[in-house]
Amino acid sequence: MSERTAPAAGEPGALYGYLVEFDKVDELLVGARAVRDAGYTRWDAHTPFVIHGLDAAMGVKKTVLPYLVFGAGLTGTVGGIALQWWTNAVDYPYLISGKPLFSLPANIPVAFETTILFAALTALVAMLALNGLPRLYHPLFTNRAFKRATDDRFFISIEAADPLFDRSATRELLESLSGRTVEVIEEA
Amino acid sequence: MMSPATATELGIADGELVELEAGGRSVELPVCLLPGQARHSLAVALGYGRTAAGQVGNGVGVDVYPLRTLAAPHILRGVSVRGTGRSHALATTQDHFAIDTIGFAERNARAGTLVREATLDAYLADPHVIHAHDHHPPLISLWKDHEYEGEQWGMAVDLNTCIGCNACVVACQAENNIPVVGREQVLAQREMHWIRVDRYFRTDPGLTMGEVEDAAVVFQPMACVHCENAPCEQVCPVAATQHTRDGLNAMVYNRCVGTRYCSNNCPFKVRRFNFFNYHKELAETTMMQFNPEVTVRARGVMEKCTFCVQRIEAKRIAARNERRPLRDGEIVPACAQTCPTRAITFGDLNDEGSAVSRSREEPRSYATLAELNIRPRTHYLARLSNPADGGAPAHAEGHADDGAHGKESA
Amino acid sequence: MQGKALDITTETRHLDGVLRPALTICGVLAVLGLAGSLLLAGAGEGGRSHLLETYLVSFAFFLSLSLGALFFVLLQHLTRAGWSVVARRIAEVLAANVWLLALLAVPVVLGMGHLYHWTDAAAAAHDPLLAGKTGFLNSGFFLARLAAYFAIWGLLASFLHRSSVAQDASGDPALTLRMERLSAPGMILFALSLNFAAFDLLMSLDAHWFSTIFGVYYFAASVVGFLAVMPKILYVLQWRGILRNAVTVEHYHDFGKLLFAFIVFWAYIAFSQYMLIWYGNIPEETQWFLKRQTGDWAVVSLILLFGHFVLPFLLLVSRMIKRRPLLLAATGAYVAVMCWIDIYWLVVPEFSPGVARFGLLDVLCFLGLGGVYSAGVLLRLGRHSVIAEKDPRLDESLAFENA
Amino acid sequence: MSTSTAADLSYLDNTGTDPAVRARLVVGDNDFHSITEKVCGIVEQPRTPPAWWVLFAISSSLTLVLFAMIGYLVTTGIGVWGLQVPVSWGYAIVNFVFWVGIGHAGTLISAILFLLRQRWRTSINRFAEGMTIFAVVCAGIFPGIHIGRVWLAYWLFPIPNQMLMWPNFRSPLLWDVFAVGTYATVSLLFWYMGMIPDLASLRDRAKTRIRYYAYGLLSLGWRSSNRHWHRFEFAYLLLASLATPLVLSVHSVVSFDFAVSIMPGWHTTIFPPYFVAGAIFSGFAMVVTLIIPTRKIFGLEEIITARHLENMAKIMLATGMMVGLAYSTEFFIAWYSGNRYEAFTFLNRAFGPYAWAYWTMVTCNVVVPQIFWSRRLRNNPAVLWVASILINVGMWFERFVIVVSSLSRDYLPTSWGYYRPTIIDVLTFVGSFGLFFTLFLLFVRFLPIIGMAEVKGVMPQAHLDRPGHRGHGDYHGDIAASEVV
Repeated sequence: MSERTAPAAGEPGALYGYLVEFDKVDELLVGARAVRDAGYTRWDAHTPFVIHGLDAAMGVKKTVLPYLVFGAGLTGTVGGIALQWWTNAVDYPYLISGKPLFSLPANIPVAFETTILFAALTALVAMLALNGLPRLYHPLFTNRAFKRATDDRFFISIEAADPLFDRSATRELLESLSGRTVEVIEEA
Repeated sequence: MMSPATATELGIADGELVELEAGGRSVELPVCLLPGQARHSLAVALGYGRTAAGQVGNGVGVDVYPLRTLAAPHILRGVSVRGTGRSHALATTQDHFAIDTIGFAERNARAGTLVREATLDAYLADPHVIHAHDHHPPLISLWKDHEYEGEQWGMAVDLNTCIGCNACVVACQAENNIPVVGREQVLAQREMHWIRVDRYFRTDPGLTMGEVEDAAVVFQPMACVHCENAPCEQVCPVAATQHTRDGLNAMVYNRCVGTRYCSNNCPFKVRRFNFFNYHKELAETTMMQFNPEVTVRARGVMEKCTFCVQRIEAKRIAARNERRPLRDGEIVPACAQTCPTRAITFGDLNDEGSAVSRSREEPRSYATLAELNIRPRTHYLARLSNPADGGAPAHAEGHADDGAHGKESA
Repeated sequence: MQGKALDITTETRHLDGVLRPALTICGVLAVLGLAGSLLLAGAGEGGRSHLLETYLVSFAFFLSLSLGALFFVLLQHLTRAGWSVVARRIAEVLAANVWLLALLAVPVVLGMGHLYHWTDAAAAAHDPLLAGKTGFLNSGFFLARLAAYFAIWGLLASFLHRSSVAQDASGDPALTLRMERLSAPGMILFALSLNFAAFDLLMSLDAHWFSTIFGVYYFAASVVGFLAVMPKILYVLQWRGILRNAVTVEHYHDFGKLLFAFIVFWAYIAFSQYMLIWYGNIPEETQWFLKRQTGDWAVVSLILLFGHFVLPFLLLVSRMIKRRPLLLAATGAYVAVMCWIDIYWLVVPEFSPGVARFGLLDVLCFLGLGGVYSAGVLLRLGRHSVIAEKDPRLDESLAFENA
Repeated sequence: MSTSTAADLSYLDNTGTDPAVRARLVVGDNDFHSITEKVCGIVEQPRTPPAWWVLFAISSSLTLVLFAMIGYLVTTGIGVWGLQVPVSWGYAIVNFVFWVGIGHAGTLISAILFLLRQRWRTSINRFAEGMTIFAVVCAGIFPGIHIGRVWLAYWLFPIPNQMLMWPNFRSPLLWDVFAVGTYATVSLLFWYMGMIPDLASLRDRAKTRIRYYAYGLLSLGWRSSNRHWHRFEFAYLLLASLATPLVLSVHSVVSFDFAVSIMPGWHTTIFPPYFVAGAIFSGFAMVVTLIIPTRKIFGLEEIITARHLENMAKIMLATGMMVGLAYSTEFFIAWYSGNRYEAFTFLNRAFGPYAWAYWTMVTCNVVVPQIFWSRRLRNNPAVLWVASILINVGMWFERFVIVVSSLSRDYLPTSWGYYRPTIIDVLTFVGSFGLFFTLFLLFVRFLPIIGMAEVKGVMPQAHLDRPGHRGHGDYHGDIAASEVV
């Protein structure tokens, strides 16, 4: 692939980035630290399961998810109480068993459930949204070896879009790690 | 009908088919154990087992005329009884299940607080004697109670005058288009009466069922008591039963989805459920007999006493048209109207002068299960008796007992 | 084999130098508190009754700490927990301090006549409800039960404490197995005894009232109480240089999480009890809450709702607080005060309807009892290492990290 | 930890008690790849085993029975059941509570055990979560069909309608709608979310286009990115923290159905925690009932190990004791309360016409679990399996006792009755098992029944980098001996 015919970024055939495969967790962690220390930002590790310590090794920032979920939960509580107050005490009040129109103790269970419902839905939806999922196609899927990322292999990928990305320097960095051959991933 | 003691002697069980033989003729009848029936005597009902009584009457029960002779038209002597070992299910609206020992004892123990009685002497000595056994904390809710304004309907049932004739039951049935469900449904305990006459027997304490020789009967007409804090209302998810402004515990049939939760939470079990479409197979002419003022209930909805709300509204409209307030005693529910002894009083509880309000003032007035803080709008006036020997009914621990007060007596 | 694990022998593991000044403080508190409250009680009108009532409150509070600790120790053994080993000895000591509480129960027993109205046989005979309960609620049986409870708790706690101490010397893993094995039936005995102790000590203050969940409520209060004081104890120890490296922020974090969970559990139980009774609206049950929402007690109820649930919930939901030992210890101390108010709310409305006459007497009595209790804990803690030195899972606990 | 010869099966036994050694959660010579092979292999078998077809035929026929019964019920009326006036809730509600109870184990194992760092959960959580969903499906049917006018069930939702009416939020049945609805939703989310990485594994191994696209679609393009894992883990943690109180709340709300009433035997403040304990109890019993044959058939003994079964037996013992404590507390307080109605209800339970149900319940729920005190018995899968079935029976009877015996004799003796189920009741109940097993069989055939990604995460190989980290969870042990990558 020569420079002259290289398609613009994002188009088919353009360089997406490099991918390197590791056999073991500790190799991956060492590699991740190296890439992190080199200052890359648009890169990722791919592992078949959660590896504790990898977040630190990669320097992944804490997600905002908990705040979103907390906010959604609060909305659920307020919404749940408001719904019950408005329907039973304002919009259509009726006398029930001599109880007050707005019977707060009896409204707690529903308010609790709406809290959980809102928060849980937000947890999943926000997680997917922040992750940019669903995204059924991705350049990495074109690589055969990458299929084992969901089985027993560990990968590091660096995107060409990274400001520090340099075809040779990045390749050298990756080759210095104890992984296998560095593979070139193209957009398709 | 046979007393339990006699049955024990003869080794006969409740509902067992027995062969009665007198003068060489015999009939086969199911036994219904009834405390209070004199020992070694039996009672059988005439008029059943007809063959030309039409759809309703044919083949119901057993014809006992073969036993009857000119010589002994009413009382037969020397009848022999032989158990057959087979049994027949007697459909009754109470005692759907043979009572075991603990249930029997418990019923006896409860009757005294549910249906209150006192002797005249005791009452004169202390008019509050019928409240002597109320032990409950003040009836205060954890929230601020509603103020009830305007007419507030209530009822009083005088147990002193009630003779337990069941006329109210029939009147209610006719007035409110209550379906007749038939033997099978009654056997399945699905009778539809909105008002019923609860019957307890008073026996000597400590007896088991088989030892009961003699028993007196106490009874209490029971319909929806329209509790102020009705336990049924709060549990309905669709608000199909709620309180009206004039204090009725109203049942909104077309809102009801039939969870039956209200019935479960009703301590009086006065709510009735349409398990099937009971009006499905009625003849056109039968349908025309329905009271047009009252909804015919669909399958799958709950129904119960409304205090004859159609009558209340009719009188209210009439009064409004005549631009006058409602008069006390003007509104008469079907049960009250029919009661031959005028045991039922209906009226406005917010009107201090109304008959029903005045009856509340009586020391005899009490509400069944008042200790649950449900505030029933139907109160009862305790029964006073004046036995010749001055002894008899102790109001205290009521003694009741089992038997059958059947709709169908074979 | 644990490369990064701490060598426990490099830690300060004994109270030694700290013990004497700490004991002095406790002693001063105890003397001042108890003498002061006796003095106050003698002076004021109805003071003696008030003292008895507030004594019962503080007694039940400190008892709840020991019971919570006992539960914690039993649970750690049952689940073969690893993370908590560094802190288990302290819990063992708190639990074993239940012996001291057995002694402290004497005033409650002496004051029975005032505290438990069913002890008045004549009145009970007059009251059909109480008459029906005399088979259970009578002084003799009550005392026998009380003795049984303390025997169960004390023996369980002593066994666990002593076995653990024995392991310090021998390092025998079989001791761990023995403790695990005993913890299963121990937990059952504990559950039964706590359940009935709650009925006896607190629920029978109003012998007309009953609630099947009451035992669970006191259980929840106990565990919250214990978890609330635990970070504070750890913090103070570390502040005095003890277990400086053994106990890490990870352990605080876990105690924080547990405290959070049990505060929610407490709220769940409290809500269930209240809501069901509110909803059923049967006077024989509502009367109890009615007392607690009349007059001053309505305010105390609200304080509990917000102070014992809403505020701690909001504080502890944050990871930040759970991972700052000082903040967590402060939050715990605050929650412990709320726990005391909770028990105050259980006891005192029975004697003082409508008026929450909280005053110096309550404070002094609490401090006095607290001094005695803490001295008991210190003495026991000072006798051995403050950490289960040779527990087979100690390394695991030292290296523990919240995932 | 022994990794002995193949002929010797003792290596499967990881139930040792040495306190210094954590039991391995996966035994045998397994590495990451072999886990993938084993779990995906179940789904990837080219030919469906005949046994599966036989079971499927039976369970789907029973499902048809269920639908037929529902059809008959809807066209004819609630009267086809044995209900009557004092007992106007019967089998349907008993079944509802029974299934909801079973539906608690999944989320419990997943969420609570996750929060408690009980790493052994990873082998069974997917399975249990699946079971939860199916049980909740079965449970959801009953409140729907038990109402008198089934076609109006939507009135229980707060939907603006032409009657300008709103539902009554004071009713526990409405709480049920929200609680069970939320629970079903959250359980489904939890189950599905946990499955995404495993579905991606299936996608990456797919041999046919259909499988590739089907699993590809379901796995949402998961590419194992650690930045994704980070949020995924956090979302999982949050969901677990939300699901934990949710589990408690759902069965508490179910218990409120009874406890808010004023019926003796129903109105009891201990119901919420007691129901929750019972739900966990029955849920674990059902997991054990299903998992023992499943692990045998698919040869999963190395992943769902003896230790897992033992742990579940212990939890059943513990929750069984809790339930027993609640029974006795209720009994005691019934007497202590001095309330005549309350006291009689309990006397009646134990010695009245439904005594047979009561003693069945006590035997199965309190007596049977006592055998788990014996290490030998609880480690015998056959014994455990039989016991778990008995516990299921007992828990069904517990609900029966609560619902039916309390209602059959309440305040006014004149309204007492005796409830008998009809054949329709029984067939509906049996049919619900058909539905449950149908769904379960489909799950086993098409989805990964073990959370591979999570199991891999607790294998010793996953933590080589961090010796200190071995501390938590129920694994660790001597890494050196188990280093088999």
